[in-house]
Amino acid sequence: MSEYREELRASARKVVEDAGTPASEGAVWPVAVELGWLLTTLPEARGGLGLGWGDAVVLHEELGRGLAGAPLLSAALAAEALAGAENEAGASWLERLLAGEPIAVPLADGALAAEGDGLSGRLEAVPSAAGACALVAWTEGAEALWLIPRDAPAVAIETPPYWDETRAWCAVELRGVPRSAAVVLARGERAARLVEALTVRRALGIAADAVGGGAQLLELTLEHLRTRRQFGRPLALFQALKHRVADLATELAAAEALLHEAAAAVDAGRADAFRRAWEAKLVATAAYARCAEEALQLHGGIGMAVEHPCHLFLKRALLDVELAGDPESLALAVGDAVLREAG
Amino acid sequence: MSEYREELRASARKVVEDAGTPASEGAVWPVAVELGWLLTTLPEARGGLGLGWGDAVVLHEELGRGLAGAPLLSAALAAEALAGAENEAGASWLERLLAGEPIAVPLADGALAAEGDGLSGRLEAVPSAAGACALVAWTEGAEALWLIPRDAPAVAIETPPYWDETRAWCAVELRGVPRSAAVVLARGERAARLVEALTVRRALGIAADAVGGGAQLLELTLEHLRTRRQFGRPLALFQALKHRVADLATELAAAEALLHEAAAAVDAGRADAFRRAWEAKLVATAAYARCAEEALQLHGGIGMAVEHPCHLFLKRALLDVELAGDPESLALAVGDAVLREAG
Amino acid sequence: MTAEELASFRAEVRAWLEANVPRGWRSAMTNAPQEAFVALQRDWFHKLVGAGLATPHWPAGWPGGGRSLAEQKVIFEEIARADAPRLILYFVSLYHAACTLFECGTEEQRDRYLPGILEGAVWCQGFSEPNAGSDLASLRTRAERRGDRYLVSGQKIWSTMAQYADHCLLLARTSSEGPPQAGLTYLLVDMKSPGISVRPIHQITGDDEFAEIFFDEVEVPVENRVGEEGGGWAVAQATLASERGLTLVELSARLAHALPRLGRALRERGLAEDPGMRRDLGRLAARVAAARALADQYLERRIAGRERVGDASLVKLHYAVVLREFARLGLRFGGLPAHRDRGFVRGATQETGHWVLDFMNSYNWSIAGGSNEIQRNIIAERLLGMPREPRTWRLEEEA
Amino acid sequence: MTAEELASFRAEVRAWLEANVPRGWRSAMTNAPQEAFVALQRDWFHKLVGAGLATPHWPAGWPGGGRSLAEQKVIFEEIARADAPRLILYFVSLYHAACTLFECGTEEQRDRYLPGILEGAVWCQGFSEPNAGSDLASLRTRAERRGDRYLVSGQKIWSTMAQYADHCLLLARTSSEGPPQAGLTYLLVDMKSPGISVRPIHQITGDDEFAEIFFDEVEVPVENRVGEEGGGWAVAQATLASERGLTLVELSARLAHALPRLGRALRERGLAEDPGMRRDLGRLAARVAAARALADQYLERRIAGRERVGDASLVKLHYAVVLREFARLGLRFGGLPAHRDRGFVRGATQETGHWVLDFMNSYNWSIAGGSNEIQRNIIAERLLGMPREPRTWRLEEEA
Repeated sequence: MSEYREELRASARKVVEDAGTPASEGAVWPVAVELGWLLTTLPEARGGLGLGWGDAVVLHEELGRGLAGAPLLSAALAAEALAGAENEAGASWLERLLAGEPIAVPLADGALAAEGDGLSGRLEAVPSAAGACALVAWTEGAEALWLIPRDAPAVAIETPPYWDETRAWCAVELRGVPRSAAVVLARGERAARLVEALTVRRALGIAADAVGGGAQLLELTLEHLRTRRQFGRPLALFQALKHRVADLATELAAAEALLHEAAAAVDAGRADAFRRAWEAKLVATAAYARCAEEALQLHGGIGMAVEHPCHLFLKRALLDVELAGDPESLALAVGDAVLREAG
Repeated sequence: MSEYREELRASARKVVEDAGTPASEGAVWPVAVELGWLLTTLPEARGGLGLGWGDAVVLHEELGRGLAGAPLLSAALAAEALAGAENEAGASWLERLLAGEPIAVPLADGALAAEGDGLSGRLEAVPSAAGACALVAWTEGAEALWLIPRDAPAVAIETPPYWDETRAWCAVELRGVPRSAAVVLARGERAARLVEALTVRRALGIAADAVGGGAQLLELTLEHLRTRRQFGRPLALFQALKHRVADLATELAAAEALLHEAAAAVDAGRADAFRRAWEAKLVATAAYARCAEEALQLHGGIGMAVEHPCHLFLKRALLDVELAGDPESLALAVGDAVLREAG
Repeated sequence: MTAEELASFRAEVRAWLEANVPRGWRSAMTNAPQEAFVALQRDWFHKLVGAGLATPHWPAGWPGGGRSLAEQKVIFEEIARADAPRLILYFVSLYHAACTLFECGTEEQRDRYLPGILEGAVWCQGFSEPNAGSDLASLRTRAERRGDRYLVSGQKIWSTMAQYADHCLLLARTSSEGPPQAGLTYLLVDMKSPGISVRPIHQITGDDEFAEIFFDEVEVPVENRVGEEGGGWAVAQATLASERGLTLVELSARLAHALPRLGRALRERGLAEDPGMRRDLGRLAARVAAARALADQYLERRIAGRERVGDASLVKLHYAVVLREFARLGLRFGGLPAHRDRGFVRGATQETGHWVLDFMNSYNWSIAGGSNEIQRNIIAERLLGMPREPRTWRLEEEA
Repeated sequence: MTAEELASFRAEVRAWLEANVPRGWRSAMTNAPQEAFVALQRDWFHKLVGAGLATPHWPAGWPGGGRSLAEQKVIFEEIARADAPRLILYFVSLYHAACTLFECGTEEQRDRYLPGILEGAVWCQGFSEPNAGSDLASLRTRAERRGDRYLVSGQKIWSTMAQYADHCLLLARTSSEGPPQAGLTYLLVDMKSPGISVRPIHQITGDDEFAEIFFDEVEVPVENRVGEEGGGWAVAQATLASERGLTLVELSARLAHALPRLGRALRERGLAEDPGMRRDLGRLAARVAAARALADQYLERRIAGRERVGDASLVKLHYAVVLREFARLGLRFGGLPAHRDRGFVRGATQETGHWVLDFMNSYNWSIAGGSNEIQRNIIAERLLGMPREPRTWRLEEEA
């Protein structure tokens, strides 16, 4: 494990803890820009640190821990897209991003089509799109990767009432945005490769959010069990509850191990990187959701009141399950990979 | 609840308990014939008691409790088929059955076809076929219901090595049995109705086996927890284990309630009888399998030795899941019924 | 009542409900303000009382009263089948308050309060406290006797719709001597008494159907005590047993009637052709059928006088577990769109088809009214004969 | 060793295994008699020893010894990848016995026993007892000191292949004073000593790879004691820690390599087009990947010296849980035909594709070597800091 990785973790934890839970976008984003977190996975040739996702996921774990609202995953994906663009098409936008102007990337699979002269479609689960300077998205089938400036014509941004309020969720509706107003970052084979890279990394980012959030929620729950008393003794003395938190810790530990294994596979460009990323996302978000479901039960009534942060983790956990690839489709893709191995 | 039902339960429990666990076919079958258990659901016009499956399932619960090997479910189904046959075709066979000669009915869906002049196919999970005087089975699509005498030509009986050895499982291979050697019990609409009646009752019978077996296995497990000590105290004092047996008791109680509800629906000829029977079978066999899985864990090493009866319950429980209709197909049928309601 | 009479009673109830259930109440109550909901509850309450369907469990002689448990079961089943609004605002009045008065109240108390209930007085329950959870014996709200009054101070929580209540069923501590249950006393408190303040709890669902009640030296006349001083525990048991399993008969029936909502969710997401999804729907339907059969069987047992200690826990635990499974499948079928659906149906149950909301509301059954964990203890110890944990069991450093 | 060197070592091991793993051993061992299995184990053992692949964990200077944990991990991974037979008959000799001798034995003991191990002496382990379960401190087999000998009487159980063993690692009680662990002493016992009898246990799978050992006043020379009298508990901990997580690296890798067997089961039952089944296969594959990553991460931690107390329990519990999930899915995919498949592969693991057998064998991991319940206690108390249950906790009537 690189030393940088541990430093990054410590630094991120401090920033996020100082920002409170949930760590607001306003408190985290400027510090993240200042500390150069956006440079983590950016190639050195682009002025970045050229580190891998093995390091980047540590950052996203810490953001998950603090329920951070800053769109750093989206920014990291945008940077990846801009750095990989053909013809330096994205260079000036990369500069704006690194200077602290968010560029939004959808965290769910949307439906974007290039029809006639314009780009049309609806993109869901786009974090912080309202405050972004641009949007990076791809047409269906990964035919082309586009950057659409926020102020391009026919771009409408909505803020649907997501139950998870820790992140600034937007939907972007493109109603025939003129091609001339958008930037083509890549087409054809290059677009396909870039989109693959983005979806795999998006899965790692959400898995990391889940691993971090789950770990923090487990800690809150352990603390509750240690302090809350019932029938004259702390809840932590009830063996049935001890066994349940032991199971949660086990699931989270396995999810964390798989996340790092998947990130290493992605960094090494291994042939099984895809499958590992889908598996990591499935396992991590399932573990987070289970942890959140159990945590609410173990907290009893107190967790049902908005004052307690339990529900913020729950809503984020349940949403994470649906992000970065529909879980049913990912499970099917993994199952089919096994079937292919079965010959 | 009828008084007869409670008497039947007490009588069956005594017979089965006297026969030991597992209660052998030889110890139970003659007593069952003697006590008139075969008459339970037979119409009064046929010399039976004309009771419903609400009563019959009680019997099968008790047989399940004692892991009984006697083919009473098969016999009850055969009696149903013979009593419902057209043209009194089955009358003489019904007499033989009531006199104590078993007639076997497959407890899994087989593949029987009438091709040219003969009946061909393989029937799996036919209990005690080797000692039966005949077999009752239906061609695919429920076109016709047949009785095939044991000594008809081209009937081969095998005894595949089922893990569940508490019942005398056979496979029957029909290699072109001449139609003339077999008896048509019903055709067309009547066959369809009879086959429906048989499959629904078969599901109730297996569900009852599961409910009874699960209840008995839970009792064995509770006894183990009460007597076995670890770390200086009885296992029964460990809350984590107490909660697990509480969950098993809950699942079994629900399975039992649904079984009786389904049997009542069948007896009343309610429109939802099918769905209730499939549901009861799914729930009961799942509860039994879960109970068996947990019981083996809660027994620790001792359950892994053949001397202990734990494994007999386990193997029977796992097999029950697969009998009386493949569970995947039954779940699909229930799901589709819900979808139809959804309009 | 014979089976035929029961069937004809059912037909009657069904016909009345078909004619009287407020049309379109679900859409009217979706994202409606609390006040609109209270208005709907009032109307529906008066209609039901008028039809004699709100008080079948009251003794004969009272309007609508004197119905057998079997008839009561029919009413609850038909209410579920008709998808009528749940009478949330009046449940404590009609069941908890009325049954407590019938079973343990004085004649004066009955005369004073019961007619008011029929006229629409709202009661709330003041049992739970912060930090007490499922351990009612550890309650700390104090009632000190001062001549012919008690002075009550303390805090109650999770009181359903207390902000609308006229009266409160209060369990308070009058002594800290002896075993913890022994010092509890049961009082009827006028919610307009000076010193009472009510604060709605902002729930994680966005709802505020529960409230906290603060008591600051609230005076309660001694004649408002139910039972003896120190005898409150037994009275509270009567209160809690008052619905006799009918609620779970209703709720599990509602769950069964709500299954098609899951089917529609599958259709909406284009997944209705997927055999895996359809099987999972079928498996859940089987579980729901079992929950319903268990609740029905329990009531039949009560009717037949064959209830065993712990049976009620089986029903509640199983319902809570299956309800959670229902909610989980809803989340799965609902997918991403469910997360931006903040639709909110007041007066409905935990299977409104707004899946994230339903998931959260399912905890009302796994935590409240004795958590799943408490039910498991009861089942293991009372029904299965596992030994109880020693009362002296403490942390080593405390021992 | 650099990453490149490790990669080249891996290539070397892989090539050797490809050339040497006995062809068709799975079919040869299916329903084979125990003797044929023992013969296969012997041959394979001598081949591995000859290639230096059986003793990488032995100190430098010994044949094959002096390999780093990272190299040992490579060997185990490649053995899993090559689907080689598991070296069940010799595992106790190579790991438990050898490591105990290296860590706690005297020079005389090492000289006397270690060469024999390389030549194929079989050792078994005598720790578990009937009625002791996971509670090793409660052992009752007694060793009484008589001059320069101990006289051992008692019964051991679940000893792997003890019927073939030349020696036994025995944990026996020399004193009943003080805390229960304190009275245990560790002895090396010649299995040909008078007074020893071995009875294979008929397992529910039809196998008899475990045995009971009965000791009736068996004489054991004092020089066969490892560590001090009463110091057996600590020595036994060294024995149990000897494989250092390598087994679960191997087993979880084997589980991952066995996933296609589930795919083939789907194909055989004509269900490979069903999206529900394929998704369930994918979900399990993800769980297996997690189990493998966790086992690998644990070994990396040991290599880096960053292991925490309780980490080993996370790995074992998770593997046992996922293994059961694997076996359950096998049962589901196998359906009815699986129930008449009594095929039995000796020397394989718990994922042979004979699904009922595999299901039962999965309990070898949830019960033996510290049950899942014990692992949960350890995780809760040692890793998560939950308080321990008081030692004085007894039934009330006993208290």
